[in-house]
Order: sequence, then C-alpha cells, then structure tokens
Amino acid sequence: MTETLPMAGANIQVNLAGLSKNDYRGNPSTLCQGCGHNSISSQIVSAMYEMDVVPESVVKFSGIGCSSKSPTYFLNRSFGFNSLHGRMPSVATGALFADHAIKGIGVSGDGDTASIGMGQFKHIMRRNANMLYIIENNGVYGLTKGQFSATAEEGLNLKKQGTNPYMPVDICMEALASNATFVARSFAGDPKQVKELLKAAMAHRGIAILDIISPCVTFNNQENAYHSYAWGKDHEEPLHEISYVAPRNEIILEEAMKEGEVREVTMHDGSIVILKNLDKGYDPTNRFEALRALEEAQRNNWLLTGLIYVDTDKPALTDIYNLVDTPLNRLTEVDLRPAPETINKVNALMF
Amino acid sequence: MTETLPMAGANIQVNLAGLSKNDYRGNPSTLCQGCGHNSISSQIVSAMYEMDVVPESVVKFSGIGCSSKSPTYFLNRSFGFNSLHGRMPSVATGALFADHAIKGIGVSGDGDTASIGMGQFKHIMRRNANMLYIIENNGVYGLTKGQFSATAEEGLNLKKQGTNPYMPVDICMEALASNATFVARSFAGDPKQVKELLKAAMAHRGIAILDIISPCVTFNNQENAYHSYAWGKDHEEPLHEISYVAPRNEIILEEAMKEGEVREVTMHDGSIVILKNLDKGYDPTNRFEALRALEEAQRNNWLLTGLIYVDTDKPALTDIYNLVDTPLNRLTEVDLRPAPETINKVNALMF
Amino acid sequence: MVNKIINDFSITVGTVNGSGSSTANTTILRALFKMGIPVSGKNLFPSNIQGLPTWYTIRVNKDGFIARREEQEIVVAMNPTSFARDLASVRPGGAFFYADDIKQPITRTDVMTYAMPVKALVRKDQTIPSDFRDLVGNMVYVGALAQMIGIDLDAIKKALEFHFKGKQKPIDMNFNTVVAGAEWAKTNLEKKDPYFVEPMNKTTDLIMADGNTAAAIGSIYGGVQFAAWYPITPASSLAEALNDYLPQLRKREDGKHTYAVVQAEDELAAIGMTVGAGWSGLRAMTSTSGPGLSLMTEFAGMAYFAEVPIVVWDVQRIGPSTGLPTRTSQGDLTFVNFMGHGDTQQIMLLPGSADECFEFGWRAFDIAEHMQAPVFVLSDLDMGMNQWMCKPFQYPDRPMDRGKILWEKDLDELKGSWARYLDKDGDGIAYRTVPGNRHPMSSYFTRGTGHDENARYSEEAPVWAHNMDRLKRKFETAKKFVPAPAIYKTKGATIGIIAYGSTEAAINEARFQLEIEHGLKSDYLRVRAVPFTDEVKKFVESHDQLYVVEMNRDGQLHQLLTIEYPEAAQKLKSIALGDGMPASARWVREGILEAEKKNVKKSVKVSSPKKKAVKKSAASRKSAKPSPKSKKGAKK
Amino acid sequence: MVNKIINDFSITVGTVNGSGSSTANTTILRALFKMGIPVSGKNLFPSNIQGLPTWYTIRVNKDGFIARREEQEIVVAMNPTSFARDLASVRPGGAFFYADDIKQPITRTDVMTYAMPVKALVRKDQTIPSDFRDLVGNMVYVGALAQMIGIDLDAIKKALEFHFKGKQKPIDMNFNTVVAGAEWAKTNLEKKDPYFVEPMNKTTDLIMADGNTAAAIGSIYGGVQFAAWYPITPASSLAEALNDYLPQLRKREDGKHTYAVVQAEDELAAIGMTVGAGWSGLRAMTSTSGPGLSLMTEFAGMAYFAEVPIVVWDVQRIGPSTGLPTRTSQGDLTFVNFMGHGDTQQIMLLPGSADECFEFGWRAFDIAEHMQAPVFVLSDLDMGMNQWMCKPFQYPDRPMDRGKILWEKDLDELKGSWARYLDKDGDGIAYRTVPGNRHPMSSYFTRGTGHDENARYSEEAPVWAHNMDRLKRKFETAKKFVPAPAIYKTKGATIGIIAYGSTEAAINEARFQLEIEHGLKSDYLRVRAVPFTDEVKKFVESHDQLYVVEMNRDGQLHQLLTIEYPEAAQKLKSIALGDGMPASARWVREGILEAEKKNVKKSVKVSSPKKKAVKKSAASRKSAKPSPKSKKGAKK
Ligand SMILES: Cc1ncc(C[n+]2csc(CCOP(=O)(O)OP(=O)(O)O)c2C)c(N)n1
Ligand SMILES: Cc1ncc(C[n+]2csc(CCOP(=O)(O)OP(=O)(O)O)c2C)c(N)n1
Ligand code: SF4
Ligand code: SF4
Ligand SMILES: [Mg+2]
Ligand SMILES: [Mg+2]
Repeated sequence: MTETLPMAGANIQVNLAGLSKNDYRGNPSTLCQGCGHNSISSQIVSAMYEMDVVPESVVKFSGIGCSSKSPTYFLNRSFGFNSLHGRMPSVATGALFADHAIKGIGVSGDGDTASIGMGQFKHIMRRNANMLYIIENNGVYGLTKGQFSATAEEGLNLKKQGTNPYMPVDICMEALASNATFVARSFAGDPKQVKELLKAAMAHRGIAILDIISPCVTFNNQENAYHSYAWGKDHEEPLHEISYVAPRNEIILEEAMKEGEVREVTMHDGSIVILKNLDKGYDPTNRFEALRALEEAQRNNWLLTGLIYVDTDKPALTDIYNLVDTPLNRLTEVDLRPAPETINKVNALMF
Repeated sequence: MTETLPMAGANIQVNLAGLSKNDYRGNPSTLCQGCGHNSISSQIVSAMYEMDVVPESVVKFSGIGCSSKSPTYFLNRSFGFNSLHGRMPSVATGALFADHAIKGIGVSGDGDTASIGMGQFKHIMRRNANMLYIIENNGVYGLTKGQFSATAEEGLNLKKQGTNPYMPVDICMEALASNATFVARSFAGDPKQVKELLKAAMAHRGIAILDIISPCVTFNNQENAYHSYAWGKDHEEPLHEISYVAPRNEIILEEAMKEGEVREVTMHDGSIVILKNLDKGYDPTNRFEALRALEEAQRNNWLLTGLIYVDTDKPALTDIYNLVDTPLNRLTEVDLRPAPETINKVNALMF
Repeated sequence: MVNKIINDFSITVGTVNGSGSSTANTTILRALFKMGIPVSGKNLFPSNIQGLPTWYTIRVNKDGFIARREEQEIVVAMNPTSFARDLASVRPGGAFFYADDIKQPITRTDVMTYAMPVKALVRKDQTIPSDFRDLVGNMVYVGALAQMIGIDLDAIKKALEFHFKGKQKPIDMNFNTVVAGAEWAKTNLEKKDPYFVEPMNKTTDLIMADGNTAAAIGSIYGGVQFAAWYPITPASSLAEALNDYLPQLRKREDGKHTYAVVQAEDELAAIGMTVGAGWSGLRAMTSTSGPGLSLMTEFAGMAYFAEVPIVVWDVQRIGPSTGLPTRTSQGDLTFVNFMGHGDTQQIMLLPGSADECFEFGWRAFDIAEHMQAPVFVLSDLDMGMNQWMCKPFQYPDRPMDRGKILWEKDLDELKGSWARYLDKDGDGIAYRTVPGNRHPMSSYFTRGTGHDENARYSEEAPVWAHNMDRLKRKFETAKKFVPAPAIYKTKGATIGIIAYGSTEAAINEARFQLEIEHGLKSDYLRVRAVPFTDEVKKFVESHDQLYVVEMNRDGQLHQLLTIEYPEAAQKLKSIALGDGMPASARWVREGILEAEKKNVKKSVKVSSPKKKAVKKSAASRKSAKPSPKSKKGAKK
Repeated sequence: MVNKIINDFSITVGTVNGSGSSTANTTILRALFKMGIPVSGKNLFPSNIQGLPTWYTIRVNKDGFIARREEQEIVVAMNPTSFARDLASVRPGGAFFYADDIKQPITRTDVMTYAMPVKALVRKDQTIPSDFRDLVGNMVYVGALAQMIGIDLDAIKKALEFHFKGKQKPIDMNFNTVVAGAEWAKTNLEKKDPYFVEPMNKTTDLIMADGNTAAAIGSIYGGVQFAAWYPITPASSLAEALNDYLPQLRKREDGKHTYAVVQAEDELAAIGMTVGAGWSGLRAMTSTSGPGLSLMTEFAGMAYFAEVPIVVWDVQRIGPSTGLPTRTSQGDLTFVNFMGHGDTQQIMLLPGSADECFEFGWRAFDIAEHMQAPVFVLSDLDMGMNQWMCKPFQYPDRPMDRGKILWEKDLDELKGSWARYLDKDGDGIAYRTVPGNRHPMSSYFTRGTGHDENARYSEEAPVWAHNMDRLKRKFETAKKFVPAPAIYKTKGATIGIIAYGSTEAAINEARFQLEIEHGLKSDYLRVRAVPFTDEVKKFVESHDQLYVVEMNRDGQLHQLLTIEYPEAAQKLKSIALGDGMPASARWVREGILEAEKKNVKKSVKVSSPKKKAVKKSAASRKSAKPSPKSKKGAKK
C-alpha cells in the first residue's frame, strides 16, 4: 500500500474490510439522468460495502450497451473487462479460472444477453460459473437509440419503432430451463429489494441470474410499456421480501411452507438469506413451483419479483475442475513445465 | 414436364399428387448402418408421400453434422440448402420469405441446434417461422467423432470422452420457454409415432419443433446412455398416440380432458390430428401442463414422447408481414422499382 | 473594422448531447444552403445518449470546398463542460458566442465575444411551455448568429417549415425565438468580427442528403425485397431509412407489402437471413459496421463460395474492435477483400458521395445478381450520417439485371437439362434456379462444401480446383460490371493521386491548394470498386509518381494496389492516417508535400514522417497529446 | 524377372471407412520405420464416419524423400466400391493385391495381381471371435505384403506390441493372422513384381509423430493452463491430445490440476474463454480450422487491440466455407494476416514439421505473452493428422518468458504508479497486471474501445492515433522475437524458392530433381513466421529470381511478400495450387520449370500455365475431370 491510495482517512467510517464507501465507487456515470441502470450501480456499491467485500477479490465483466457501461460506475478498485456485444459469458468463464477465490460480477443488458448473447447466456448457466450475472432489462437497445430488444413484449408499440411482432424472451424462464442455480428478478425502482437480492446473489456460489427491470427513461418509458416505471409500479407483485444477515450457523430449508412463515436459505459461504413468504407457501428451492409461478405470471402479465429459485448443492464450474489451491495465474515454470527427463519418455511414445 | 423425369410409370402406384414413393426419395445414405437418422429420413419419405405433398412446394434446410446431411437422403425433387453449423434457422427464415406457399423442412442435430446453434434456435421460435424443425438428437457430435453435445446428460460417461460435467439442454423445455407453437418429441426407434408426428407438424402453420431421440450407433450407444436404443426401450413412456386423418371439418378442442378420451386438434390447413389420451387428462394446448409434464419427466429421467404442446392461433412469420399474394421472388421490376416521376418528390425531400 | 470575410469560414456549435440542438444546427445549415452558399455540416458526437459534450461544425465556402477544416472562425458555446475548450478553439480574430448563464472566465482577448441571454429570452416568451424551453432555447443562437453574420430570416423560416413538415405550432414557436434572438442581437451586440455570409447561386440543382438515407432510397429503387439488420452505429440509420421510405415509395392499392425488413437478433443471423433470401431469389441486403462485419465473416465466405447474391453495406467506423463507434474511418478494405478463410475474393463498391450512395444502392443489386456473388458497399460514418451537398438522385438509367436465372418455361425449353455450376458461357457465371420454381427438374442442393457442376458433393481434387478456377474467372468478369473510377485530370500534372470514398472533398481542395500555392499539378483517380477496372491500370501505368491517400493506418488501398500491380509497386506511395476524423485538405496537402520532399520509397507510409503528420493533425485538432498519468489519476 | 527395385516405391491400401484398417496400415508403417527405412504415411479419408472409400498411402524412399507421390507401385484393394479405381491406379509393372471375395474383373494385364483369401484365412483361426473377424482380417494383407516385399516379421511384432501397449491377447490375435497371411502367401503366391524392402539405418534418432499430437505436447511443455475448443476436423485431435497427455505430464501428488480444458459450445465461446483466460494471466490457447476461425474474427480483432496474449492453432483444411473438411490447404494466410475489421496486423507462426509443431507449441506462449498479442499458429491437415518422420522433440532451450507483468511487490516498488498502455521501454510493449493481483493500485479497465495510456475511454483523435502507432511499433518489435526462417543454400544457385509449412518434403525433392535432371540449382527459404524477419528481406534482396510455392489458389504468401517488399515485387513469382492434396515434388518441379520457360512476370500465378498445372496434377490424381451431367444424372 502507498499513500497515493484512495483509502479511508482517519475519521471516515469504514467497514470490516477497513474501507469507506468511497472505495467502492466508480467514475461518474455517463448514462442518462434517471436511467434505471444508475440506481442499480449505486445499490451494487452499497451492497459490496455492507458485505465488506474486498474490491480486489471481485472482477467486473460486461458486454456492450448502456447497461454494459455500468461497471465503470462502481468498484473502481476491481479489475474490469468491457468485452464484446453478447460475449460477456465466455470471457468471464475463461477469466474466472485464473483465481478461484475471485467472484465475478457481470452486468449485461437485455439485448446483450437475450438477443445477440442468447447462446452464451444459456451455456454459462449450464456450466454454473461462479458469478453474479445481472441483466439490466429495459426491453430496448438503449445505446443504439431504442430499437426493440428480444425482451420487448409482443405488440408493444414505440413511436419510432412501430409494433414489436415477436414473442418476448423471459430471462427467468430461460434461466430455469437452463438449470441456473440462482434465479431472481427485481425492479430498479425498488432499491431495497435490489440490494437484498444482490447480497443473496453474491453469497451464492455458482451462477446467480438477476433480472432487473431497469426502465430506459429515454427510449422505453410510455405508460403501457412493461419495462417502464409506470408499468412496474402498478403491476409489480412482490413475491417475498429478503433481508440479509451476516454469516451464522447454517439452517437447511424443510419442505412445505406455510402462509406468512419466515424461511431461511443457507448459502455456500454459510451466510443466510431470510425469506418472508408473502404468498401461497412459495418454496424457492422447488423448481416446479418456480416454473408454475413464472408461467402464471406470464399469463397474467405480472411482474414477479424476488428470489424465484435457488439450488445450493451444485458445484460451481471451477470446483468441478479440481484445481490446485494456488490461483492458477500464480503458478510458475516449476509447476507448469514438465521436468527435463520426461522428454525422453515422450519421444519414446512417438512411433 | 419432360420425359427425362423420374416420374411414376403407368402401373406404379401413385398418390393424389400423382407421384410414386420413389419421387420422394433422396440419394443413398452415407451415414452409418443403423444410424437413427436413417430411419427418420425414411419416415419423412413415407409421411410426405402419404400426405400427397408436392416436392417442389417444400424446401429442405440443414446445418452441419451427420444429421444435417440427411436432407440429401430424402425429397430429391425439393430445393435444399445445407447451410453452416448452427445457422440453419437464419437461412431458413430468410429463404421462406421468397414464396409464402412454401413449407420449410429443417433437419438439424443436437450440436447444431443446442450447442453452436442455441441462439438462432431460440430466435426462430420467437418469430414462428413456418417450418418443420427436426432435431435428430443423439447427445453427441457424430460427424466429429463423438464428443459430448449440449444435450448429453450430466455425468454421462463415454469411453473416449470421459464424464460430461455440464447440465443437459432439454430441447422441448427450451421450445416451450421460447413460446414455440408446436412442440413434440419422439424416438427414432418408434417409426410409427415419428411418422404421425411428422404429419402433424407438416400440417401445422408456424414453427413445429420435433425433438427426435436418434441414437448414434457409433459413438453413443452404451446401455446407460439416454440417447441409446437400449435406454429408450426401457424408459420410454409414450404420452399419447396420434393417427392422422385427411382434411375434414374442423373441430375445436374444449377444456379439460378425461381418461382415455379421444381428442382432436385442428391444424391451420383444416386437417386434423387425433389425440388418444393415455395418461392423466393431458391437454397439449395447455402450456402450463406441458411445463409440468416436462419438469416431471426431467425429475424422473423419463423419455416423454408425443405432442407436448400446440398453439394453432399464432400467425406464422410471413403472415405477420402482410405480403402480396404473388410469391415475392416472382415480382418484377414493375412491382419493385418506384415509377420515374417519384424521383423528383424524393429529391424534394433531400434538404 | 477589418475588411469583411464573406462566405469562407467555419462555425462550430458546442452543446450537450441530447439537448436537441440538432434542429437548430440543421436549420442554420439549410438556411445557408437556401441562400445558395456551398455548405457542409458535420456532427462530432460521443458514443453516449445524453449529457456528454457534442459539436456540430458548419463549413461555409464560396468556392465549394466543403471538407472538414481544422480552423473554427465562429464558435457557439452552449455547454459549460466544454466552454473553456470551445473558447480555446476559436481562431484568433474569430467570434465567440455563448449563453450568458454559463459563468466562466473569458480568458482570451484575441477573439470577439458575444454573450447571449438565452434563458432570459426564452422565459420572456409566455407561449413556450416550460418543458420546451431548453429545446427552443437553441433557436436563440440561431437568431443571434443570423443577425450577426447575415443569414436570411426567410431562409430560416423555410428551413423550419420543411423541418416541421408545415406544422404551424412548432414552426412559430421556434421561428419567434429565432426572431427574438436576432432582434436582441441587433439592439445589443456590436459586430466586431469580419465574418459574413451573402447570398449566392451555387446550390441550385443540388440537394442535401446523408449517405445512409441515400443508400436506403437507392436500394428501394433497386427493388430491395428483403433486408435483415441488427442495430449498430453508424449503420442503423440506413435500415431505419428503409423502414421510413419503403411504405411511401412501394405503396400499393391493396396495402400489401412487396418487401420485408427484419430486425435480426445479431449480425450472424442478419447475414444468414440475407443469404437465405438472396439464395431464394429476393433482392436481399444487410447493413452493418465493423464489429457486425467481423461476425459476418463465415457467411461472407459461404456466399462467395456457394455463389449467393447479397448486398452488404458496411458503414465504416474506426476499429479495430469496438473502437470508436462515433468516429469515421476507411479501415475495412483489406479485411473485406480477404473476408473468409480459404481463397476468397470479395467484390467491393466504394461510393464517394451521397448521390453515389443512392446510385450504388440500386446498382449493387444488379451486380450481385449478375455475378451471383456477395457485393460489399463500403461507406463510412462521415458520408453516411452527415449532411452532404450533392447532385440530385438520378433515376436508374437501365432496367434491372436479374442475372442468369431459369424459371419453369426456361427449363421446359432446356428439357430440364441444366447444371447449376456449369460455365456454359465461359464467363465463370453459371445459371441458377430458385425455390418456388415448380418445374420438377428445377431443384438443386446448395452447400458450402465442395461440389461438382451438378451441385453434387465431391471430394475429387480436380473437381475442387476446377470450381475454384471458375470462381477466379468469374471475379475477372466482374471487372466489366463494377463501376469504373472517377478520373480528374489537370494539364501538365506531374503526380497522380489515388483515393476513394468520402475523402473526395478534402482531396479536391488539397489539389487546388497544391497547384495554387505550390505549383504542384495532379491528376486524381477515385477508385469506385474492387476488382480494379482497366482504367485504374492505365492510370497507374501512365503516372511516374502516385500517392494513395486514405483514412486508415496501414494504407490498405495501397496494399491492394501493390498486390494487383507489382510492376508499379515502387511508384505507389501511401499517405495514410486513421484517427477517426474526416479527412482535411491540410493533411492531404502536407502528406503529399512531405512525400515529395523526401522521395524515398514508402517512406511516407511506415514511420516518422507519417507520425509527424499524425501529431500535426493532432495538434490541429486542438487537444494535447496525452501524457502518462499515474494510476491514481486513472481512479479520479 | 526384372531387377529388383529396393526401398523406393509407394503402397496404397484402399479400404472401407470405419473398417478399422488404420491399425493394419500404421503397423506396416511402423514396421518399415523400425527396419530403418525412410517412410511416410498419408490417410486420404472422406468426410464421413462409416462406409465410404478411404485410402492410406505409404511412401518408402531410401533417399528420405517422403512427400506425396502421384504414382502407386503397390495397391491393396479391400473395398469392392473402389476396386476398379484402385486397379486402374497401379503403375504399369506394379503389384495389385486384393481380397478374393471381391468378385470383379481384372481388366489389366500390365500389373501383377495377387488374390488373398482374407475371409477364409480368418475363419480358419478359431481363436478369433466372429465379431472381430473383419477387423483382424486386415492383418491378412499385412502378412501377405510382408511376405511379398520382405517386411521383417519381428518389426511387425514390435509395431503390434507398441500399438496394443503390450496387451498379449490382441497382439497374438493380430500377429497370428499376419503370420497366417505371410505363410499362405509364401506357399501360394509367386513374386512377379520388382518391389522389395531391405533394412537400412536411416531412421535411427528419428521419431514418428503427427503435428497435432506434437503441438499438444509442445503446448504442455509451454505450460498451457487453459484450453477452450470446439470440435472440428482436422483440429479436434489437437485438443484431444491435450486431454490425453496433460494428466500424465502434469501429474501431481495431490492429484489436483494446474490446467483446465473446456469444450465450449462453439468457436466464438472458445476464443472468448481463451481471451478471458489470457487476459487474467493464464497461458491460454484454442485450436480450430477454417469455419471456426472465421467465427473467431471479432475476438481476434479485440485481442489484437486490447493486447491480450492468446495462442490460436489453425489446422488448415481447404476452404472457402465448409469446403472439404478432410483435405489439406495453406489457404488461411491472408485472411489471418488481416483478421478483424479496422487496421489489424496479426502475428503468425508457420511450423514446417511435426517437431516444429512441438517447438512452436511452447514458443507460441512465450511470444504471445512477451508481445501481449494473439499468436496464430498455422498448421494444416496433412501435417496435423498424418504420421511424419521427424527429429525427436527437444526440451525447451530457454526459460518461460512471461512478458512484462506486474505483481504486488512490483507495484509496491513503483508506489502503485504505472499505466497499462504506456510505452515505457519504447518497444511498443506496455506493462500489464492481471486479476487476482490484490494490490489496491493493480486494477485497470480493459476494453475494445479507444483508450488512453491509463486505459481510460477516450474519443480524442490524437489519443487514438497515438495508441495505434504504438501497436504498429509493437508489431515491428515482434520481428525480433518470432522464429527466423529456415534457409537451405546450394552453391551456384540461380533461383530462390520461398515456401512455408508442410510443403518442405515436396520442395526438397523437387530441388533435388531440378538440380539432377535439369541442372537448375536453387536456394530455399522456409518462412516460419509473420512478420517477416530480416533474414527474409536479405534472401529476397540477394536473389534475382524468386518462386513462392504454396498450396492455395491465390498465392497468399506471394501477396504478403509483395506488400512487404514492393521493391522486389517484380522478381517474386507465384507457384500456387490449391486442390486439397498434399504438395508433390512433381507440381513444384513443373511449376518452376514452366515459370522458368516463359519468364513473363506473374504469368505463372494467374492463368493458363497454372490451370494446366492443375489439370496435370489432376490427371496424375487418377480421376477424370468432371464433365457436365444432366440434372437427371444429378438425381440418380
Ligand atoms: C457485434 C455488435 N453489434 C452491434 C453493436 C451495437 N450495439 C451496441 S449496444 C447495442 C445494444 C445494447 O442493448 P442492451 O444490451 O439492451 O443494453 P442497453 O443499452 O439497453 O442498456 C448494440 C446493438 C455492437 N457494439 N456490436
Ligand atoms: C463453425 C463450425 N464448427 C465446427 C464444425 C465441425 N462440425 C461438423 S459437424 C459438428 C457437430 C455435429 O453434431 P450434431 O449437430 O449433433 O450432428 P450429429 O453429427 O451428431 O448428427 C461439428 C462440430 C463446423 N463444421 N463448423
Ligand atoms: S438510453 Fe436508456 S438505457 Fe441508455 S442510458 Fe439513457 S436511459 Fe439508460
Ligand atoms: S457417427 Fe453416429 S450420428 Fe453419425 S452417421 Fe454414424 S451413427 Fe449416425
Ligand atoms: Mg436494453
Ligand atoms: Mg448429435
């Protein structure tokens, strides 16, 4: 450490990592005023600060888009890779092998993930890479000025774009179909829930899909539009509240849930997510329930939010590969180059 | 017509299209003996013959793979486009705009569709292009000698490949998530059902996804493997039988179904698919039921076959575009080039 | 007061992105155009939707030189963030207009400054709804500027009427503000700078258009039937213009459509759909830019090999990679030339003006269908998105060329005997059929794999080589069908200049300056297509000293010319600069002069001289070269 | 009987794909190798899994010339489908062995024919399970051949022992059949052809390897840590060899892994993962062929621009498009050189033998990490999948070069002050950090967009140009680190030959023939990397007549050399043929002789002479040129 650091001064409040909230901020946003993406960035800052995350143990990823610019607006002290449009998953998958102690935080858009990125999105879920994957979902391509994305509702009418003729992609339904181990949805207009879900997702080991409806104030904000504030406010149907408690002893979820019951899901790091069940005994560990709830929401055009599904048992990608304890990218020639004597054995095999 | 044609001779049996079964055949297969793909090709020949399809009104598409070679083995009199690996959907989508009277028949593989082709597969379903989309699903990349594809079960062990560490893609679940309007699954070892489903799919206007488990005798045929004959035979649980009846008066499906009831779904062309319900009042027009059935099958590792879901109300892609009656590719300069006088109006706008 | 300088200066307006200043700026541009004065307008905007600084530069030039110029005689500052930079950018003796609510020090004494009470004036006008004030506020500088340099208010009115399609309310609201601004300026400002405009007659029979709109309309006159695209700057407005103009220009009684425009999920799908449509007989196109183009590589190679006619518009932005989405370039030439693994030769068209974008819009389809090959049209951001003075669009001078295509009756005549890849006519171009043809002998199987003349799969070496040689022969044939270069001669010219695309304006101005100020006369050939036609060969042969001028780092056209004309390799010299800015006469002139000085071969291209050129133009772009900063700096 | 011809002929075995003849063929190959006779084995197989004809050719040559040869002196026919073709392919005076259950007419009298009772002999041996009969049946022709040309049975036994890793049961089962075949031949066949083998000592200190295995093992000695791939012929066996050898060569006590090999969902993901891993400090690679390479274009451009070290193996097959997946080529050179939109210069390594595949396997990582750039290694199907005699693999002669990378302690020393894209050392290579570095000043933001020296986004023109010029400077620096060419001189040489990759054997043989039979002496330079090093420049300068020989249609290396050395453009002549077959001495020789005859510039490259060459080699490939067939034909 050197004095040139933007570290917390004497009488600034710091967290258990010894850092001030400032140490979690990024550059000033260059997004539109009132863009849903901005409030998400600030919730990321708060969540990381409150979770005492060490910025250097996190790596930021994104694709291309307004949403994908966000990583510049938080965690300046973390490495970041603003990759190619729709290709964040593959870059993150490779990068996370370098140091299995690192957690990935990816921010993508609905175009970046559900249009051009559909293939890689589906396959990173199959592999259960250890990262928090946020989709800032506004139903349009913001950065290219408002064309429909793959999550725009069928029949949605935008001034410049006309009517969207195709069926929308439901990010959470896709995540379930691909056996993602953590599937949640929130709404940028509900910062409290966003933050809670961010914390839960960070504590999950494996892929955590967080679909956040994030209105594009500039190009997709008419009253009738699914991704607009207006829409969200009326139709939002909170599924269950979540409040985060720092690591304690594990508690395993039992079967059925009763009305109003409080339920805890234990994460791999031992930390706990407390679920307050609002409706019909919803059990987020029941994949079938999740499909039902989403299907029902789709039929009724509801905006279902909350922790929809979680499976804490599947090993994360790098765990499957049984890697050495030292981060791979700190291994040296001694570990990596076979000994000189081996070359003769090899040549003996060449016949 | 000229005498050089491979047309039916005097005393050869012909169908209503005046063609003999030979007119529906293709070149000799160059696939392995006993490859599931071959039996599918012959069922396609039979189905087309029995449906009196005019070969010239069908266009064949495929990607790359053993399965994607199949279009050379049926319907020699139809145009065919053996496109790029994973890109059949986009090529078909564009080609089908040329003549809306044409039906597309696509043959792809699980690698071609669920690995490299996942993105285009998902998006052609959103658009409801008017084609029969067959996935010859064997869980491996046959043509490149047996590596795991994205539909290989997690933990599957193949001699040369080791153990598959990733979650499998369920083609039918993906189709439902993407709001495909016809979703069915069969097993190449059950030619009768394959043929019936082929007919039903041909009669459907819009995208018809037909996931056919088609064992790769060469690379994926151990007893324990999901895609092998052995496995299919034990675990197969037929959902309902289908038998095809030539066009009659439409009958619309009512709500609930009772045990053993016979139920008919009317296709856009007026032809009818008769469903014989085998189990628990299954209703293929109920998307929620479909999700449930698939989820249940996944949990129990069942091979669920039959017509899983159908929606006859959604317009096919080319219908949405309100095209002229003449096939677009027969329009001439008169229709396509604005009149000379218009150019001045245009120039007047350039200021 | 110094003597007037009339119709020869540049105006730059600095505003905040998303503040709606474009209406104001195009209004000024149009008014000047209406006054008969040659003008050009260039938008220098950030890759951002709202909030960052953006600039619009209008060049006024009585001699018709409308290329970008480094100097700014008049600067209007509406954005506090860029105020200092804007002030610094005014040429000594120039004029600096600014909104008086920006409270920042005026640090220069060598420029005339005019403060404008923008907010005050707008608030005065009760008829303007409060949420419209910022928008309409821009009209204040239009008025002040009009008053101070002499823009005709009628011309402005006409511009507004056109802009608002005759809708009275917005026209009045804006025009009143213009007038208010003008009147306020008249009574409160004293003209101290020498810059004035006066009416001329140099724009009669000319139009104003951007290349993307021109390309879209040209494609419509070319009978486009299918377009698949995926949004990307700076190409999006081309596809969007198709959506705007197709309904008008292809309207029918029955209200049905003779075309389909599909927004694909990405560029792989966009070109895939286009290949499918082109294969099945539709006039099919897609439009994209750098990153999207790279994704189209596999299909580009297949279209070449399977001989599928498609048109691909590449509106170039500067790369590699995502690069600068809102900066221009001519950097995709060598990439497209070799696009696709294996031996590939792609046909390229290189439009040099908005009206040529229109012309190539329809011609590209004729060439693609005649050659049964993909045709890449390389435009760029500057040509595609900025407003250009140009000749009116000319109605196509020839009927559509649908190429060698066989329908039912043709096959009947042939008794159904034909072969898809047989070179019947010796020009390398075979006959094709398309799906929907109901003749029982019409069908064939299309593939990206090796095939014989009957489209059957074949692994035989001679069959492969035979087919590839035919494709090469076909590429030779293309030389007869692609547009010939534009050639401009000067009596007694000692050098030849070869260039292409949007650099035309800068090169013409540079040639004029070189002749007048340096007595260096030049001939000029503007390449309009690859493969190069015989005219290019002759031009190369007939000059001893050739400068290839282009907006990229590596001298890409120079590389292609070297490959094509090895015997001339030594006299071909590269003047190449790629920094995202439209070409200016200055760097063309300086590049050539430096090269003329040290007549060492290729010296210009690779090293120091060129880098100097970069720095110079850099400097001239009024922004310091970046100096190493500490990481800490990076974090602030 | 005619005089013996010893150790100088070719054997071709025609079988059915999937019938398991490869064991038999490699057994023959290994036995001959064990006998000390120079050999090569080439598999000519279809893009199919089972049922189509496939051929295996073994060349025996006492002088060590092991390139493909058009003539077949001995042919073994095991496949009814290709029987006639196989019979026709025997050189007059040659020998024709065939399974006697193939009942087809022997139409030639100018070859010696030997019928073998394959099925009968196998059925006789009760110890062979019925379902193994077809497989083991192949050993009958091994035995017969051994007996008739004199292959040492001990050598065959050793080959089988190696093949079956000492497992006695299969060894015996197969060897007994070999013996049975040999004995039957001894008693029943009369030797009438002149072809024999005799032991030599020319293979001592040599090994037998295929390029893909060599590349994989080389990569392991280079410390590969991450490999992502997607299956594609002919590259799959490279990644699969990583899976085979990594567990052995990088075994650890704790059984944990120091590497990860990921089978990606496609090539976009494969290179994306590789870029992620390379960026984060792992030695990362991917391997593919044509179609996959095209899909990697966008990431290739980004890796160049964002300066991410990765290694990409391109095992070339013939394209464009899907082309012929099982035929070889050198057709990706120009594509890779310009790979990616915008100004891009890619580093390429061009191995010329299996042991060089091993060497470049580890060197590629050193170069990639030193240059902080993607490195493309262009091998091909012939080198990658066929068995080659070569020098033993040499243990790396230098420690790993991890390049300019800063860890915590380095940053402490620097007091955290550094800049990612600052050219501190003037070689164009800046310093980098990687994720996982816990120093609070270690991080930076990587992007494919324009950036300043601190990795901050910038749209400033001079910042862009400054960075691009540094990248060009960096590419110049690469010339000092890439492998120098291999140069072979001949006293009194009048011409220079330039080539690369797997054509080496054919070129050496052709040079020998040209000197002996035509008195034409040549120097030979084998390019091993792009950018070209000074040695290439000197070689070009020091020869007046240069022939660039390569296996593609357009003369791609010739094009790159022309761009690099315009002053030499006129003396560079292209000898190019791409038809999917490995180079043979004949077409190299004939190409050069024809070019020598008509010393018109470039005449060889473009037109008729070259086409003639094609036809000739075509003819020599014993398959008629295809003639137009009616569509009807197509349908049968
Ligand atoms: C290959 C490629 N194609 C197209 C683009 C242009 N582009 C940039 S952002 C974007 C869409 C972004 O939409 P989304 O992911 O929803 O992000 P948002 O801006 O809406 O937050 C597109 C199409 C690109 N950069 N790269
Ligand atoms: C872009 C690209 N990558 C890889 C390949 C090589 N390849 C050919 S077929 C195939 C897999 C086919 O698997 P699947 O679709 O399941 O068909 P199957 O052979 O199993 O029937 C692959 C990877 C290719 N042709 N193109
Ligand atoms: S355009 Fe939309 S998505 Fe982009 S920054 Fe503005 S509000 Fe956000
Ligand atoms: S390899 Fe498998 S998929 Fe391919 S043809 Fe043979 S059996 Fe069928
Ligand atoms: Mg979006
Ligand atoms: Mg498969």
